[in-house]
Amino acid sequence: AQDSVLDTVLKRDKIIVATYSTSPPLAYVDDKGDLVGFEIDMAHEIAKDLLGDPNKVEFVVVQSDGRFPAALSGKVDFGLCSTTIYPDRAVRIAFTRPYIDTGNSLIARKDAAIKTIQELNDPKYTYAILNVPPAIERARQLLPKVKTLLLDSPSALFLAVKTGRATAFNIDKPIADYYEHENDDLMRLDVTGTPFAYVAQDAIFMKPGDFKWWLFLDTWVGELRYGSRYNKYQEWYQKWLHKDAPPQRAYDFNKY
Amino acid sequence: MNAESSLATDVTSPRPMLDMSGIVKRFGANEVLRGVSLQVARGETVVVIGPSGSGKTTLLRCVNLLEDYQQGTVAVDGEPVGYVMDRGGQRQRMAEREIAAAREKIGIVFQSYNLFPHMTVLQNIVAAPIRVRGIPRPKAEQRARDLLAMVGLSEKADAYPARLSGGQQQRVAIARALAMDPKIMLFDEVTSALDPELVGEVLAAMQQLARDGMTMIVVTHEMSFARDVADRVVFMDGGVIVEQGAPEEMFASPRTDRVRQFLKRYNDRYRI
Amino acid sequence: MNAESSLATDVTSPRPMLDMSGIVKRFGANEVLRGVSLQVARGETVVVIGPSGSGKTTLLRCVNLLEDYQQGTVAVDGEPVGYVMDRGGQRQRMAEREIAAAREKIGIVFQSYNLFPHMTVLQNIVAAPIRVRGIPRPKAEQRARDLLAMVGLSEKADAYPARLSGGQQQRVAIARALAMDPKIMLFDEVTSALDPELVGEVLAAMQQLARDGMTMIVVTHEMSFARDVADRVVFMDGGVIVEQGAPEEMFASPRTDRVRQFLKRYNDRYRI
Amino acid sequence: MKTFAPLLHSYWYLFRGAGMTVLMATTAVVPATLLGALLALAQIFGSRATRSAIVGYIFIIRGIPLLVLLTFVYYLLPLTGVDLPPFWGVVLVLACYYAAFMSEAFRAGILSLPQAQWDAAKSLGMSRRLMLRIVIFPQALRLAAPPFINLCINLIKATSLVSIVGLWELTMASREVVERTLAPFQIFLAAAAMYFCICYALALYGKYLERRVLVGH
Amino acid sequence: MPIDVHFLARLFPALLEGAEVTVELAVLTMAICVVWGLVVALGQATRGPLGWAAGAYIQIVRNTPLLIQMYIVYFGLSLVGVPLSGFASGLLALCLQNGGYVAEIYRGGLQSVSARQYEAGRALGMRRWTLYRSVILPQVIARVIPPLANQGISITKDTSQVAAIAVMEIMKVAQVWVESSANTYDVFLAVGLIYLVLTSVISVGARVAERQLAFVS
Ligand SMILES: Nc1ncnc2c1ncn2[C@@H]1O[C@H](COP(=O)(O)OP(=O)(O)OP(=O)(O)O)[C@@H](O)[C@H]1O
Ligand SMILES: Nc1ncnc2c1ncn2[C@@H]1O[C@H](COP(=O)(O)OP(=O)(O)OP(=O)(O)O)[C@@H](O)[C@H]1O
Ligand SMILES: [Mg+2]
Ligand SMILES: [Mg+2]
Repeated sequence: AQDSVLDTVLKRDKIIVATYSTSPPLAYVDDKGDLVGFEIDMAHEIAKDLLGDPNKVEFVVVQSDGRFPAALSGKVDFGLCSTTIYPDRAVRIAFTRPYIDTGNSLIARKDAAIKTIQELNDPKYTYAILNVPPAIERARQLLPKVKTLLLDSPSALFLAVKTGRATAFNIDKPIADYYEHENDDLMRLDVTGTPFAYVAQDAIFMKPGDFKWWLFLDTWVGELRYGSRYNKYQEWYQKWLHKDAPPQRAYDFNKY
Repeated sequence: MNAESSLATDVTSPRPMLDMSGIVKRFGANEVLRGVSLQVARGETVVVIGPSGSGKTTLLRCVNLLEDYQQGTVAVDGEPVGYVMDRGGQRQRMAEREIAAAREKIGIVFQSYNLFPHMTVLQNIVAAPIRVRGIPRPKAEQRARDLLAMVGLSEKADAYPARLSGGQQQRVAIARALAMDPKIMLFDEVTSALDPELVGEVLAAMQQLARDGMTMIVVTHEMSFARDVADRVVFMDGGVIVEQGAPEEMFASPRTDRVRQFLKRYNDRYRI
Repeated sequence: MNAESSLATDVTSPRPMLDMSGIVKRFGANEVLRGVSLQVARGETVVVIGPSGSGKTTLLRCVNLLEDYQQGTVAVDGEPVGYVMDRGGQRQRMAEREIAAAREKIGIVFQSYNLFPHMTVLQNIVAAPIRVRGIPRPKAEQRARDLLAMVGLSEKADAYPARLSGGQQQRVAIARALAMDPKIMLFDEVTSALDPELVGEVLAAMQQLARDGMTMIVVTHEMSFARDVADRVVFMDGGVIVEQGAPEEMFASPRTDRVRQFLKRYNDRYRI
Repeated sequence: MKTFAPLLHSYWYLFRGAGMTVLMATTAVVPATLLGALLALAQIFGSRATRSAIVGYIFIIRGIPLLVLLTFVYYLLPLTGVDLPPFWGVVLVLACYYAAFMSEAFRAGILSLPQAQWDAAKSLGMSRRLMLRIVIFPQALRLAAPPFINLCINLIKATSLVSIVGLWELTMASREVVERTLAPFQIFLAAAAMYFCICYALALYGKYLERRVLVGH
Repeated sequence: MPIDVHFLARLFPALLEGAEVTVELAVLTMAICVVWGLVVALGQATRGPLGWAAGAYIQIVRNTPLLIQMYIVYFGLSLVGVPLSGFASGLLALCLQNGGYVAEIYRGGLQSVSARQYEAGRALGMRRWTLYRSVILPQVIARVIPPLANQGISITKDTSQVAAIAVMEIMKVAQVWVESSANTYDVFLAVGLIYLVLTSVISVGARVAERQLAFVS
C-alpha cells in the first residue's frame, strides 16, 4: 500500500501548500512583499500542529487553472486557496469540511441608480462575475436577462465596473469587505433574503483516496471551527475580516 | 543600315538621337564621370570599350537616370531626360512622372538579365506596355510574340525565366526592352555572365537589331562584335572618353597609347 | 619544367601522378561522364577545354570525390582515392576519414573562389594545415606568408575576403589550396567570374606554378593560357575525351571536326 | 500623486519580479539553444527516422499554446516519477518549447550557406566535424543571429505564463500588487515598461548583430 | 492519468463553440494584419516622421507582452469613453501586436527582392505604384508566405490570451470547465488537440498556397 501523505509530511518535516497570492484578505502579498492572509495563517497553524513549528510550511503559489493539478499530481500536499465545495469538483478531488462560509456581495455603480437585484435583471445592464461555477450558476438562475461578463480576478471585476464596462459585479463578501474603503463611486446592493445571501463554503482540497491524510485535515478544520482551536479562528476573523467568527456550536445537551 | 527595315529611321537627320553633354558623376568624393559628352545619331551603333572601372556602366545608367548625376544634361531625340535648364541657366530635375515617361524611350539591358521571376516570358514582355503605355492586351501580346520570334524564342512564351538558359533569358530581356518601342537601346555587357557557347545567340540578336536600324550603345568586351557591328567605337578610361572612331581604324591604328596597350593585352589573351 | 624549382618532381617516373580510369558519372538518367580515363604525369600541366555542359567541371569534382561516381577509379601518386577494388574485383568505397585524408593530396580551386568569409586571408590559408595536418601554427603561418608572397598578396594577410577584388580572392584561393602541399592542383574556370582586367594576375600565378613543376589540370576558356602553358590539351564533349595532344598541334591542325568547329567559333568571336 | 502611490510602494517588488524573469529566461535559453542546435543537426544529418521524429516533434510543439504544454508537462511529469522543482520544471518546458523554434532558425542558417562552402572545406581534407566547427557553424550562427534574438525576446515574454505552475516573476508580481491595490493601470504600465526595457535592449543587440552580419558579407 | 471519455464527450461540444470564436478571431486578425503589416512596412520604408513612427510602433508592440496590451485596450479605451466589446478589444490588441511582427516579415521580404528588380522596372518606365504592384509585391508575397504562416500559427495560439478580457473563446471555455470539474488534465488535453488541428490547417494551407504562388526560381 502507498504511504499516506501524512507519513510523507512527517518524514519530510514540512508541509507543502498550494495557495493564491492575489486574493486579499485570504491570501495575498502585503506591501512588504510577504505572503499574508487568513488562509496563510491557517497553513502556518497546521504546520505547527503537525510538526511543531509554524514555519515548517512551503507555499506554492498557484492560479486557479493550476491549483487542481498541483494537488492531483502530488506537487502539493493540499490546496488552501478559496476553493468552494462543488459537487462536480468533488468527483475528482477530496474536500475537507468547510473552513469558511462566504456570502456574496453585489456591487453596482452609483450612477446606475439601481436599488434592487431585480432591477439588474435587464438586458441593458452588464453583470461581471468570476468564471467560477457557483457564480455562473447564480447568474443563470437569478439574473437570466442581464448580459454577463466572465473575468478572472477581483481586480478585473472592480476595473470593469469602474471603467463602465459593467454595471454591477458579484464577489465573495470577504473580498468586497477588504476593498470597501477604495470605492466611493460604487455601492452595495442589498442581498438579504435572496440566494446571494446563502453561504458558499470554501474548503481545503487534496488528492482523493488518502483517508489518513484527509481525516487529519478534516479533523483539524473541525477543531478550528468548533473545538479546541476556535480561539485562533476568532482571532483570524478579527484580524483579517474585522468581525466575529461564526459561533461555536452550542446547544442544550439536556434537550437532545 | 538597311533603309527598308521596319525600324529604319532617318540617319541623315541633323538632330542626334542621343545627346549627352558634360556629364559629371561623383560617388562621394570619387569622380567617376568627368564631363562626358557623347552624341549618337539615329540608327547608329556605338560600342563602348575600356578597362574595368572606367565608368562605362555608370555612363549608361546616367542616360536613363538610374543614377543621378551632378552636372550635365541628356536629351533623347531632342527632348531632355532628367534635367532641364531653367531660364536662369540652372539645372532643374524633372518631376518623377516626367522622368518615368522619358525612360520609356530608352531601353536598357543589363548584364544580369533581371527578368521578373514571377512572370512568364510573355508576361515579362507585356507588363510594361500594358501598364505603363496602356496598350490593349491583345495588341501587346501580338507585338510580344513578334519580338520573341525575332530573338528566336517563340516557343518559350509561357515558360518562367528560371527554366531558361542564360542566353535565352538575355534574349527575353532584349525583347522586353524592345516592347516599349524605345528610340534607343543601351546594352551593358549583356554577354559577360553567359557561357561562351551562349554568347553567340545573344550577339546575333543584337546584330539583327543594329541591322534593322535601332540606335544602340553597347558596352562590351566582345571585340569581334565591335569590329563587325559598330559604326563607331568609343574607348573610355578614368571617367573620360579617351578616343573614338570607326572600328577598323581604331583597332588597326589606335591613336593613343592607352588604347594600343588595351588592345595588345586583349590580343595576347585571346590569340590561340 | 624547371628541375631546380622547389616544387620540381621527377617527370620521368613511370607512375602517373593522377590516374583516372573508366569514370562513369550519372545524374539520374543523365550520363554526364561516359567512361573517362586520363593520366597526368608528374609536373605535367593538362588543360581541359570543351563546350558548356561537356562534363569538365564534373570530371574535376569526381577526382576528389566532391561528386560520387558510379564506375571507375581514381589514384593519386599510385594511391587510390575514393574507391578500391577488393579481392572479388568489386569497387569498395573508402571510409570517410580515408577519403578526407586522400583529399589533402588534391588541391582544387573553383570559379567562385569560395573563400571562408568569416576568416581573414591568413586564417583561410592556415586553417586546414593546422587543423587537418596538425602543422604548428608558427610554421603554418610562415608557409602561408610565403605563398601569399608568391601570389603577390603579402600585404593582404589580415584583410577579410569581402575587402578583396575577385582576382585577389582567387589568388588567395590558390594559395589556400597550395598550403596543403597537394600533389596535384585542379583549376575549374578560375578566371571566368573575373573582370577581364583581373584575369591576367590569376593566370600569371598559375603559370608560375606550372613552371615550378606542379602537376595541374586546368579547365579554362582562356586559349592563350592553353597555348602558352599547357603540356597537353584535352578536348571533352558529351562526357568523353574527344581528342588530346600538344597545344601547338591541336590548335594548328585538329584531327576531329568537333574540335575544328569549336576552335573556329572561338576564333570568330575573339579576333579583332 | 496619489494615483502613483501604489507604484511608489511596490516598484522594488516589481524589480525583483523582473530580475526573476531575466534569471528564468537566461537559464532557459541555454538548454534551448543547445537542444535547438542538436535538433537542427540531427534534422540535417540524421537518418530518415530521426528526421521524421524531429519533424513530428516540432509540429506538435509549434501547434500547441505554451500555456497548455506548460500545465500538461509540468503536472504530468510527477506521474512518471520525475519530480522537478517548479523553477527547473519550467526551465525544462521552456527549453523544449523554444528548442523547436531555435532548431528551425539554426537549420535555415546552415542550409542557407552555399554548397560551395562545404565543397571548399571538403576539398581541403576537413572531416565533417571539423568543417562544421570552423567553417559552417561560425557562418550559420551569424545568419541565424537575428531570428535567434527574436526568439529570445519571445521567450522573455513567454515567462509571463509560468505563474500557472506556481513560479513567481514580473507578471505575477504585478498581479499581486494589482489585486492588493486595485491600481491596474499604474502597475501594469510599469511592468510593460520593464518588459520593454529588457526586450528592447535585446532587440538593439540583435540589430547590431544583423548589421555585423551584413558587413561580413 | 485515466482519460474520462464521458467527460470529454460533454466537454467537446462546448469547446467547439469556443473554437468557433477562436477561429473567427484568428482569421480576422490574420486578414487585418496582412494589410496593416504591409502599411506599416511601407511606412517604415519611408524617411522622415512617418518612418520613425512606424519603427517606434513596431518596437513598442513587439517588446511588451500581449496580455498587458489587451488590458490597456479593453479597460483603457473604456475609461476614455470608447468601450469596445471584449472581442473587438482582443482583436484590436492582437492586430496591434501582430501588425508589428507582420511588418517585420514584409520588411524582410522587401529587402530580399534585389535592387536590380526595382531598376529593371524603373528602366521600363514604371512609376512607383505600378512597380510595386506588378513587380515587387508579387515576389514579396511569394517569399513571405512561409513566415506569415508561422505568424498565423502563433496568432492562433495567442488568441488564447483574450480569455483575460471575457471573450468566450476556447481557452475561456476551458477555464470555466476546469473551474467546475477540477479536471484540468482532460480539459487541457482536449484544448491542446483542438489547437493542434487548427494550426495544422494553417500549415497545410500555407504549403498549398506556397506551391500555387511559387514561380520556378
Ligand atoms: N554605387 C556605387 N557607389 C560607389 N562607387 C561606385 C558605385 N558604382 C560604381 N562605382 C565606382 O565607379 C567607378 C566606375 O564604375 P563602373 O561600374 O561604371 O565601371 P565599368 O567601366 O562599367 O567597369 P566594368 O567593366 O567592371 O563593368 C568604379 O570605380 C566603381 O568603383
Ligand atoms: N548537380 C547536378 N545535377 C544534375 N545535373 C548536373 C549537375 N551538375 C551538372 N549536371 C549536368 O551535367 C552536365 C555536365 O555539367 P558540367 O558542369 O560538368 O559541364 P562543364 O563542362 O563544366 O560546363 P561549363 O563549361 O558550362 O562549366 C550538364 O549537362 C549539367 O546539366
Ligand atoms: Mg560595367
Ligand atoms: Mg564547368
